[in-house]
Amino acid sequence: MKYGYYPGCSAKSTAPELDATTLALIDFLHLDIKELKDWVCCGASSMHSVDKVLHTALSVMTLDAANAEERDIMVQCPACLAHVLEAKEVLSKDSELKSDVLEAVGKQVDANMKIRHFSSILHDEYGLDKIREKVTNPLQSLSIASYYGCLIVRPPERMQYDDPENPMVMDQLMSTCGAEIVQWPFKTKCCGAGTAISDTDVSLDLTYEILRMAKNNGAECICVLCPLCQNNLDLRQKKIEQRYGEKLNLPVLYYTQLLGLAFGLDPIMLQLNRLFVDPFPLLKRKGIL
Amino acid sequence: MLIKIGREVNLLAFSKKLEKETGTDVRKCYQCGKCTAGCPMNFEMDVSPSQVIRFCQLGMEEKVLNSRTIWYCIFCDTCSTRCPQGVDIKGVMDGLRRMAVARNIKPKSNVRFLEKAFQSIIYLFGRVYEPGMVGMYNLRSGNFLHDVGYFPLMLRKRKISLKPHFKRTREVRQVMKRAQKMKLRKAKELEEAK
Amino acid sequence: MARIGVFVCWCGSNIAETVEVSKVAEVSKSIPGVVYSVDYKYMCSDPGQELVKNAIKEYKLTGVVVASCSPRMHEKTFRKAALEAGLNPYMLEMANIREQCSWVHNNMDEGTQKSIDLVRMMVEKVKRNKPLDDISIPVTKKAMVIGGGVTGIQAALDIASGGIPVVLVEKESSIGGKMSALDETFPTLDCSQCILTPKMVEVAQHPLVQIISYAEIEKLEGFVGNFKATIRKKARYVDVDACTGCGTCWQKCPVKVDSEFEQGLGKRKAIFIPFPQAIPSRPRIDAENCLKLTKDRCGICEKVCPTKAIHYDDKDEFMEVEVGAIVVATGYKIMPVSAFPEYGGGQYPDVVTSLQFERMVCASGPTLGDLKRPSDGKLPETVVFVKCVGSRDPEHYHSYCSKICCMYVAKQTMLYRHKVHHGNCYVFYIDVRSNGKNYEEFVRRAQEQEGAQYIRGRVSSIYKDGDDMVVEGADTLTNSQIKVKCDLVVLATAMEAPDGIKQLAQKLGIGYDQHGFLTEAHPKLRPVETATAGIFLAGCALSPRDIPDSVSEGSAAAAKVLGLLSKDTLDKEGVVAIVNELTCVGCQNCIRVCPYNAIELKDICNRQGELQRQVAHVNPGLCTGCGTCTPSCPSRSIELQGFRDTELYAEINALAEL
Amino acid sequence: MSENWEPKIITFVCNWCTYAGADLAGTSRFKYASNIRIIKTPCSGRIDPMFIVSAFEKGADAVLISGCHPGDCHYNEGNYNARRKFTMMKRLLDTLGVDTRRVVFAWCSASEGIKFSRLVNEVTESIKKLGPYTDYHSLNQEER
Ligand SMILES: Cc1cc2nc3c(=O)[nH]c(=O)nc-3n(C[C@H](O)[C@H](O)[C@H](O)COP(=O)(O)OP(=O)(O)OC[C@H]3O[C@@H](n4cnc5c(N)ncnc54)[C@H](O)[C@@H]3O)c2cc1C
Ligand SMILES: Cc1cc2nc3c(=O)[nH]c(=O)nc-3n(C[C@H](O)[C@H](O)[C@H](O)COP(=O)(O)OP(=O)(O)OC[C@H]3O[C@@H](n4cnc5c(N)ncnc54)[C@H](O)[C@@H]3O)c2cc1C
Ligand code: SF4
Ligand code: SF4
Ligand code: SF4
Ligand code: SF4
Ligand code: SF4
Ligand code: SF4
Ligand code: SF4
Ligand code: SF4
Repeated sequence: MKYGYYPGCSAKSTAPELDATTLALIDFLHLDIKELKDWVCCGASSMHSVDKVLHTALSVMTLDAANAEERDIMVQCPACLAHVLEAKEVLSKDSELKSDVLEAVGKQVDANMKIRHFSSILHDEYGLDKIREKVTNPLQSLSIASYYGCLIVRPPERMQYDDPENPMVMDQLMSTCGAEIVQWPFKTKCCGAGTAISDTDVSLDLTYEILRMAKNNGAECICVLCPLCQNNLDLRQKKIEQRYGEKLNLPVLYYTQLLGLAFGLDPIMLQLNRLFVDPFPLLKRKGIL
Repeated sequence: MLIKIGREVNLLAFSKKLEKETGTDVRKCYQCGKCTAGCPMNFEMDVSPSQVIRFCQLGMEEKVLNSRTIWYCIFCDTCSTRCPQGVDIKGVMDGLRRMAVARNIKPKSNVRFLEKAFQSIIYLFGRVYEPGMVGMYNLRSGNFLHDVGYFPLMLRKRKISLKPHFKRTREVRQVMKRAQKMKLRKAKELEEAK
Repeated sequence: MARIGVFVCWCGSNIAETVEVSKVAEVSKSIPGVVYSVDYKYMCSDPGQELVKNAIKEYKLTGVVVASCSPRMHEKTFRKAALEAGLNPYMLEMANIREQCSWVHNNMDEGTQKSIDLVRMMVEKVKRNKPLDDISIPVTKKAMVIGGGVTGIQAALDIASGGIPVVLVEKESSIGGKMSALDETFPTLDCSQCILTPKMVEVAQHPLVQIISYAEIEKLEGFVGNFKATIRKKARYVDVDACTGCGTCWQKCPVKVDSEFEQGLGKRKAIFIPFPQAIPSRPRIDAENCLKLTKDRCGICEKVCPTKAIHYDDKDEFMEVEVGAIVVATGYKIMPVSAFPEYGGGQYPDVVTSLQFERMVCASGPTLGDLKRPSDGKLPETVVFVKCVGSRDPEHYHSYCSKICCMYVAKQTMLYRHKVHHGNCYVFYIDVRSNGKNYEEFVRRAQEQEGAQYIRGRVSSIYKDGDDMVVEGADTLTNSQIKVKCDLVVLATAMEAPDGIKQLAQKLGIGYDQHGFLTEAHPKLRPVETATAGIFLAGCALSPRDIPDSVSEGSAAAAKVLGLLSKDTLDKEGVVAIVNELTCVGCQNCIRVCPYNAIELKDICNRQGELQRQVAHVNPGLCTGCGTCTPSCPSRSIELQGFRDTELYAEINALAEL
Repeated sequence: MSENWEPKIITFVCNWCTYAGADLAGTSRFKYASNIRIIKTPCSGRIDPMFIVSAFEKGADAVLISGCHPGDCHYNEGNYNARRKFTMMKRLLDTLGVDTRRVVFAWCSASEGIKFSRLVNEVTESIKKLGPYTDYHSLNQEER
């Protein structure tokens, strides 16, 4: 296991707590994972409708960065993951697009590295058994709904993450940490984060449905892995509560934060204070903090 | 609506063009409607996803390129994952949007401005810089106060840094320039071929 | 020395107009070996045939060429005449100078020259022909039917009423198949049990039918007319002959498990009969759940059984039967809800399969016909039916249409509305396929009179919201999304080939398609035959079918069996392959190419009985005379009689003289 | 090449499809060139590649082989074998120096009488253009 960490732009801006907790876990579990020095933005979802060549070329630059450090790639942001995987696909078959992309990048780039999401690495490379051993502060009786969003599971052939309709990776990580997991139908339903800036109202409707469904199925908090989802469910929750006249009060934590809690890491280090929906009362009530 | 099909119209031509652009063959669609049934954005769309595919089958290029739908698809891929016939609907939406951009068709949603803002930011900094992006987006879309309400909040939580982070910017700019040149060259070649 | 006679026909003016027939006859005389030739106006007429017969006798002919019409027309006629005159019929060949010559050419010279060539080719061939005998194979006048669903029952009954004994092998402990679990059946809405049970009783009581239940085919040897099957009778732990079916054991047994027959909606005991009308009405012990067999506790059934029929030390037994023909009627299974993650993947009790729904409304079902939804027993006031689940979805499941779900969904909406008059029912569909007698009328009735609301669109997902099930679908006719809140969802899941069918097909040496359904010899002309002579197919074993089709096919297969077994021996043409055992090197090339598995290796031993080498051996019972083996043999050791190399090369060589 | 030279074309057909197709051409009186001589085999699977070589040796100018359409074979898969074999055969003939334009492999069913007559005419025409085939013939005679 030798990975280069590709945090993506979100982790460095809107999701600093994801970045911080990722680094904390790497450190705590003694994983051989280091941030890639020369990663660049993946172009996210906006770029590909503009220019397929450019958008692929940006991801290829990151692949190149990993090659330079002779590391496989670990990604946290599902959007980035999708794009580097797509770039890898483009490089693996001869096509017009491939030659255009390489022309734009200006050099030959190989794509033989493994590319995986951090949660997959923890789940099946590090292993649930070893995680269980590290749990010192079980998340007992905390009911968690895992929300994966649409990016991490689709298209399934490319992402190779888990069942696109009912993924279990985060659920199993959380139950290993002693939490109660909530089986609910909207694990991979789209929250509309992609339109959050351009068409806010649309995404509010979608986000409300997701929060309501989690709550109705008995969730006390939501566990996420995607910075876009986190922002959408957390930052806009207050507005949703006002708009629909319903108190939701569902903290939205990154799975890395919840893992950190279970491992007994310092709450300051886990940056729980950055969340908009305050998780402290809940965590205190459950005796986790 | 009247759809006229005469000897001079080649229904297949557009399907073939789309297949070349997106790698998916819309003729496989048998109009079951599963894509429409699961699309989270359908209620914002003027033409539902299965209908977009149908119009493509009928070669109605103008109809689809001028639809709201292609701008409201958020590429969640719910449709393609569940399509029984293996039609990559998302890929078609993406391809149609690229075609529309290439033809300078006026976008039916603000998302295009966001894309432009995004592109400029990456050009400037190599990585995303949210305040700049949202600012630029607001300037372009003319929606000055949009999302600004969240700024103080995000700043307080230190979720946005006011300092942009620069990375490999020179290189990124070069790549962008080369890609742009390539695009112009290809367009010219296409012109000449005609 | 060959003594060949050539008979040239005018066919009135049909041939004579474009072919100078007298010249053909004249020139033929100069072909080496020809001792007699003649032309005549109608060779196939009685005087014409007499001419041939007399010439054979008079000139002691060893071979005959009739130059006339296509052999497809009159080869049989002339060969019969030859036989009557004492000549082996395979020593007669025809030169086709009508269809291949006079009718397709205009010019007398061309026609005449070509006719002479054709005659010359056939003379050269017939000179090298060898007399062949028709092959006669003895047959065992007994049949086996595999699978005791309605199809197998029908086949067994029809064969038995034709006077041929039948062994009916069923893998479950009772015959009846899926039909025994259905409620009322389309298109007439008669009760399934009411029409099936009498048939089950009839087959059980028929003196010529032997039912072997809870058994499977272990091995099959032999060929058409002469099969030998080994049947594994699985350990039942109940002596079927001693048991009287009194039922004391299953009333007292303390173990309750989900009943397969009730589709998991009801319970059965560890010693059980699957349903009350089971035939044979003898229980079996489910070894995986019986306390005695798993933990050596309990033993109650043995104690209470009045006839001492329980034997905990029962073992699988094997029996051999010899049969002349086999009908495979192994039916289907349907996909479970758990196969569909977007429809809840089996986590919601209120999403059921269509077969579960049949049990839910059936008067003999677990709720005795009171419609209750599985989760909380509530009466479902809104029900959604979803069609084409797992069918017509090549990307994730099956590409084929399951053919009958359109019909039974219409039926189920009616059954539902008959029980819940105020209830709402919605059907999500892509197409309605109702092409059978009175089927379209039946579906219209469901929509027009019985209140089923049809919505055209496939369902994207199903989930639970509070107490309600939510179905997210579309209506492509208005291009809208439709969300229906309901109490119960019924999925018309695809029909699939049953478990173990590929293994069975391999044992029997018959083909199956990529979906696991068994393949017929020809979809239109031989729909109930397999490529293997003597093995027939019927019912859902071939692909999804409804009861009318299944039963028709059961009867059709029975007719084929009766036709085959009506004689004491099977006659077939002598055109089969033969191996020259002296030159065969045992390379097995021929074995690999033979489409009928007609060739096997045979041991050649010396006088001491020690194995010397192995050679190919053709089973004439299985060989169809296709000749594929011949060109594959590197040592030219396998020859198709009637089309041997020397015979065909003679035809080619005749060209050199042309 | 003599003035009124006519090509000799040996034709191998299967009993169930093409032979019946040729019969149908006859009963429908579809006229075609008289250059072909038909040899009947039970199935195109029976046709041996050596038949072709032998036909050329004996003076054929072309060989036409026709059987049931793939999938229609009376014997299930016999003609699939033939197809495989003849693709290989064409390559073999090519290396032997045989002019492979003179070996035509076609599918023709029992109902395609018109197709059969057209096929014969087309092959005859194309062979007429190619002229007589003496290479193989003479080679063989030298050997003899
Ligand atoms: C929900 C539902 C509703 C339906 N409603 C109707 C209706 O209203 N009207 C209608 O016409 N049709 C209806 N059908 C269709 C009907 O069930 C079938 O057409 C019919 O049951 C087919 O009979 P079969 O004998 O071919 O197959 P089956 O009934 O499946 O019987 C096959 C038998 O073979 C046995 N078997 C399998 N493998 C082996 C083996 N290896 N060795 C020995 N035995 C084996 C099985 O145990 C079984 O007993 C319905 C089907 C479904 C799913
Ligand atoms: C346009 C079309 C295309 C088709 N294509 C296909 C296809 O691709 N594949 C397929 O499987 N099926 C196809 N079919 C269906 C197919 O034609 C029938 O299934 C089949 O021909 C039925 O055969 P039959 O013997 O039952 O009836 P028919 O072919 O109708 O034969 C009945 C015979 O009975 C005779 N007869 C009628 N009344 C009397 C009487 N009173 N006394 C004596 N004789 C009588 C008639 O003269 C006739 O010869 C097609 C049908 C149509 C219309
Ligand atoms: S899901 Fe696929 S087949 Fe169905 S309508 Fe959409 S594109 Fe067509
Ligand atoms: S990818 Fe686009 S069209 Fe498809 S479901 Fe998502 S939003 Fe709808
Ligand atoms: S108690 Fe004995 S006789 Fe009665 S059904 Fe059971 S096994 Fe048969
Ligand atoms: S021994 Fe087994 S089958 Fe018999 S009563 Fe006990 S548990 Fe039931
Ligand atoms: S019979 Fe009807 S419901 Fe069943 S698969 Fe075919 S079209 Fe779908
Ligand atoms: S009538 Fe013929 S064309 Fe119309 S639905 Fe029925 S089978 Fe199809
Ligand atoms: S002639 Fe055909 S069926 Fe007979 S042995 Fe040869 S290949 Fe098999
Ligand atoms: S191909 Fe010829 S040599 Fe080989 S096993 Fe068959 S008969 Fe014998």
